[in-house]
Amino acid sequence: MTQAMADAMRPPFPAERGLDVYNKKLGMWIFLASEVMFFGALIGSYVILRFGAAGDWAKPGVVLNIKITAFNTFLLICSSVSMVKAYAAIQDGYPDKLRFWLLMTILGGACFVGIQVFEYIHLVEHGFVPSGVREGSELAEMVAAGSLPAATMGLYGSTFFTMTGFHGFHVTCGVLSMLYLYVTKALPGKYTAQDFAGIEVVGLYWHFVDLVWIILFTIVYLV
Amino acid sequence: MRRFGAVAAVGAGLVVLALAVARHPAGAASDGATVTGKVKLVGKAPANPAIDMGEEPKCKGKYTTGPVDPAVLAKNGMLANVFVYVKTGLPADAKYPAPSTPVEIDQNGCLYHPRVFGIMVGQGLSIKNSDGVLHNIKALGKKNRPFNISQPTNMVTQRPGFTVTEVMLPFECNVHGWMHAFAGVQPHPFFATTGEDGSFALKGLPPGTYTIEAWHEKFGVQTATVTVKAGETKASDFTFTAK
Amino acid sequence: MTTVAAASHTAHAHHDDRSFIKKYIFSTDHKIIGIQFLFLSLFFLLVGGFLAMQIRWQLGFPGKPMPGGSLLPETMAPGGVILPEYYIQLVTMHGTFMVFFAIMLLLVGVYANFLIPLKIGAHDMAFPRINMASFWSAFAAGGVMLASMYVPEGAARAGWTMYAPLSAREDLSGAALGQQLWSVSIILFGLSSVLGSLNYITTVINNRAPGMTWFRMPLSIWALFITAILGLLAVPVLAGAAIMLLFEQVLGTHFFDPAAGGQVLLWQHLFWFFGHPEVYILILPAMGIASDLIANGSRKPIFGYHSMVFAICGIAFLGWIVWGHHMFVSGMNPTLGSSFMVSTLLIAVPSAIKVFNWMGTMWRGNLRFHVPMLHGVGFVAMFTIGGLSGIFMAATPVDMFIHDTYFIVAHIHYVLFGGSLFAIFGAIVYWFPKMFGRMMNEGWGKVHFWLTMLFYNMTFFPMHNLGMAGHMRRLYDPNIYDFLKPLQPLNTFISISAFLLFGSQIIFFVNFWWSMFKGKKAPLNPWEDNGLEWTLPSPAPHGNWETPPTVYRGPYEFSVPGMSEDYLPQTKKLPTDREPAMTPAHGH
Amino acid sequence: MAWWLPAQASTFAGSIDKGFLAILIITGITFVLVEVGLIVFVIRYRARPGRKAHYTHGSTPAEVIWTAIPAVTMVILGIASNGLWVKIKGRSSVPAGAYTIGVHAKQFEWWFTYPGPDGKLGRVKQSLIDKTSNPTGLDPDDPASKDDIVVRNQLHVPTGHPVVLYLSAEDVIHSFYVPQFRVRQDAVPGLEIRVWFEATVPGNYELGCSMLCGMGHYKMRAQVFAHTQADFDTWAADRAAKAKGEGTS
Repeated sequence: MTQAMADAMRPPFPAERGLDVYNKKLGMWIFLASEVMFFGALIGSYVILRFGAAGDWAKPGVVLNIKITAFNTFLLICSSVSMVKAYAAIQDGYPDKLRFWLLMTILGGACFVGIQVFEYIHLVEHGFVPSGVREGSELAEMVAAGSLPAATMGLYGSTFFTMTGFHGFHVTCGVLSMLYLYVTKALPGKYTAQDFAGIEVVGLYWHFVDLVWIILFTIVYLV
Repeated sequence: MRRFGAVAAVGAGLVVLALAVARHPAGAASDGATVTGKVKLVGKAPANPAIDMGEEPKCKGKYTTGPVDPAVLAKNGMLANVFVYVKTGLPADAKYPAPSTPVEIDQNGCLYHPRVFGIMVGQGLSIKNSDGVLHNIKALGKKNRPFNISQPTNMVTQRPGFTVTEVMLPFECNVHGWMHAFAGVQPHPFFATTGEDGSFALKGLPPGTYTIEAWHEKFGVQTATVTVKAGETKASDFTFTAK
Repeated sequence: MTTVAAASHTAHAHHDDRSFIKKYIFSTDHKIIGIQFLFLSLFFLLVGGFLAMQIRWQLGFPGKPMPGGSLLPETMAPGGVILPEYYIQLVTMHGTFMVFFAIMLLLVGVYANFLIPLKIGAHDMAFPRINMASFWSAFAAGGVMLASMYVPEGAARAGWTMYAPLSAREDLSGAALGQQLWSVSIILFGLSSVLGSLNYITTVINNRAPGMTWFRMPLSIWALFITAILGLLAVPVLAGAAIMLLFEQVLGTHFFDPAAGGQVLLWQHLFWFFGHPEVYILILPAMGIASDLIANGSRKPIFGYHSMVFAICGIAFLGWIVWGHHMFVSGMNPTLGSSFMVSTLLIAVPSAIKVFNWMGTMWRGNLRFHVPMLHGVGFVAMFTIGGLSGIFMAATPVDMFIHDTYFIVAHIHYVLFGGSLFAIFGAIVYWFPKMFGRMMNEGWGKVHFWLTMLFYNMTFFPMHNLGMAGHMRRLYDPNIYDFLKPLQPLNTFISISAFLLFGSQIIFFVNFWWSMFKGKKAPLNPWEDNGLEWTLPSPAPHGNWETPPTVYRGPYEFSVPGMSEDYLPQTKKLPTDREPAMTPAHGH
Repeated sequence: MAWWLPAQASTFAGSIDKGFLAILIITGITFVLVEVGLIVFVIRYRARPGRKAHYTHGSTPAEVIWTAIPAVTMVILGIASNGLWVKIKGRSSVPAGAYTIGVHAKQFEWWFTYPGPDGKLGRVKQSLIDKTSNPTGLDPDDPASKDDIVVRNQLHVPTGHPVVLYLSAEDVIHSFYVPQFRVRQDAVPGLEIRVWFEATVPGNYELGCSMLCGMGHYKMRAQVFAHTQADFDTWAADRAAKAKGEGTS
């Protein structure tokens, strides 16, 4: 970020030199700090509950389908890459390339949410619910057979749905805001090489959401 | 707003009741059949646990001998506090209006009186505290919405009662952990609780074949099938076995 | 809607051509949003006070029918006698309303919004629309919280700290919907708070007027800035905890359910990890505001400006590592208790710096006792008591005895009422002219101050004695205990004082409303202060400055030798002042 | 002196009160210093015509002094308090040979389990709790539980002998509080927390719940009887005999 660009995206008002970051971007960084605390609370609780629990935790891959989620993770990482591409495109002044890559990002995010909804439906059908295991379901039989630990399934359900649910909510918000920018700004060609604040700011958010997912995928699905 | 709602509900209830009474003249009840019977207990009744009311002098003072938890009341082989009710057999479309007088339950000497009682769906419940010490009344409905209220002193609380059939709906007091009561919530008036002599009577039944169930808090349930004609009185006894 | 349309026509007549709705309802002007927050939080202050009066009635006259209590439904107070379940709702909602919706909104809702752009010379917040969203989500949160008192089983009833599992399980608390609405409201409140905080932080960092360097900012802005950082980082933790609690209540999750492996203390750790920074959110802005008021009233530069700034930062930093002092007897590892004790005791150091520096500011001053100054000095006097009583609870062995007694009730009220609320009253009077263009009545302001000071001490000081005698908190009727029976006269005395205290506040509210319409027209700079806001007309116009002000010095240059007046505005250019370096304006 | 600290009736009550008084003296001095200072300043430096305030931005030596004094005081206070804290609450603070009592808190009752003649508390399981027949969930399969005595809302302790309580909670958080013993400890569901004290003065005291536990919180009171060792032994033997009599009849 050059000085000239930072100035270009500042409010039209002379001011004491602050952080040389324009307001929207600074605001997004600050917002992300609060998001770190929010996810930190959820993830921290998960760690405390899981490692403080008396019994074993369900083995990875028994309840959750790792393959499909791994694909989903790949999809989200790809959408982060396409976001970078979109950002680079408008920085170099190619609005048509921006439109293409932004659309790719939106599609990637939307697919991620779709697959997650599909996953939830599938899990609930098998008896995995926020309160643990539904009575009389397929998973309840596995618990009875001893292939799943009865003592911690309640916590497993609680933490899994809370963390992934709120992540999914964040992805949905990201997709909707990108869609909004796509329709109102990118399509009419309002972004230029001098002014692309919206893309940069939403890109920051998108990379953050992606990063959170990589952490969640690791600690919830793989460990 | 809620007060208005309650008034409206009571008003509507009265109107429905008036209509119902008008449609079923008093004579109709005399055609009704009656099922009576006695509930016996075979075997040695378990001793009722003693209650240490030492910390509640106001309650303890009401007893001359050491208070006990009257879970099993059996005299001469007859079992009291058994809830007997028509489980099935009533016409599916029959509607029975709830009486306008509420069921009264009293907390006296840190015990519930009555301990086992029936209440109709929609019938009011009047809860009395005669002890002057704090009681809380926790109704642990599974099908009905549970409630948990308190009475810090001598007072009467009116509750709207229950909305669906439930046998049995337990009541408890958490301040005095020994206090228990059980309500049988029924959509019809054909239920009774056995008295000290173990007898019950279900009156005013329309002719038909009924499954009658008897419930006791310690000994579980017994069922019997009875067919009655109009105006007939039939006996159906139950026997519980103490293990 | 016709009135709105009519109003919008008249608005068109002025040069400010925003419609009535845009100007006063869905306004993006930080000053209007501040005023909206002011009305909202004063309303909740009244509600909270009203609930407190009912608590005091039950404690002062246990089991007696409350005057007017028969208006309450049977489920709360049959025949006007408060029921135990209603009593614990009162306790819970009094705390919730006062902490979240009265004091916190009054400080970070009203004064952060109103003062930050005015005092740093910005034309508005960095994100005016986000600012508006912050107000309306706080409004929704308050509405939900208020509504929760009118649902069938009544409001939440697990104390404002909402300890699980009592808060999580309806069969144990006796309330379902009320508890859930509490969680929903707090989540909305968290959203509002984060939106507000990110706005304040961005604005302070990037939108300061030319020459308004970091160390020329008034202490009120420093305090609000640090508070915003605390709020930004602490409130999301509360929101996360409230979400977990809501899921526990609605979806049957097991976070706090030991039977399924959950941990009861998890809630306390999350809550107090938020809760302790929250305590400083509630006091730091009051400290900042009091600094402004005292410097102005003393006609002297603030004593030790830099150490005041560092003390604010120090308190804020320490605030993150002391949350365990709420949990000394909770079953937490006692070794952790030792470390939390040390960090807690250390907070006394920056607090002492602040108190002594305020006294240093007054030393050899030329004290003008206008109403804001009275409240500023009252703040110092009362905050001192609150701060000192905190030391008792910081020392773990003593805390074991006085924890969860009326001693802590006395402590929190000395900090939040004696501290924060006194500063807030002062702030309301002080910036009233900039808000409404009129002055509040001086005489009645003084009457209000002295009556409040008297009845406030009569109400809360004896609570220390209650606590020392072992009077537990949140008891519906302490006379159950033989050792508390002799305290009944003291409880009755406290209750009567509390009623008088509440009555004295009516003076303030009447003065407030009366002055808004009938008060004396305010001049530009009624308090002869140096701040940038006093260069604007009263009330300050939309957009604040036509051309941005240039700042040449700090805000506390009072009684500068050689000057004819005893104040020197920040914008006044002396021949020796150099123009500041700045980021140039960018064309529209 | 109902408005002051309650009577001291445990070994560490005196030390805690000393800590309290020490803090009271420290804070009292500060309090007087600040409040008197404020009053003097308010009177002495009130605005008068023709006066002008002294122009100063502060004084580093003064600030160093009033930073250093509280810092040193607080550190000393912390060190002194911590010694007492470790003695009362530390992990290994429970004296050897302390008499064991189980405390089970539930909405809104206290249940006390005394070990009986064998001196051992039986195992308890939350799942075995039955409100009328087994309120604390004693496991009948554990031989140590056979002679245990379970009493509602009455805590009997010997004086002159340390007592260790095993606190458990059935439903919500409760808090064990006997003001005269200066002892308080939360009982938390899912945790078993030890707390000890040694009563010194025989007499009747009250135990209260000091953590909001629901609508009956205020009524969650139990009596505490501190007996001399001889009286306590008599009481325990008496209860044990009574329990045995009930068991065989």
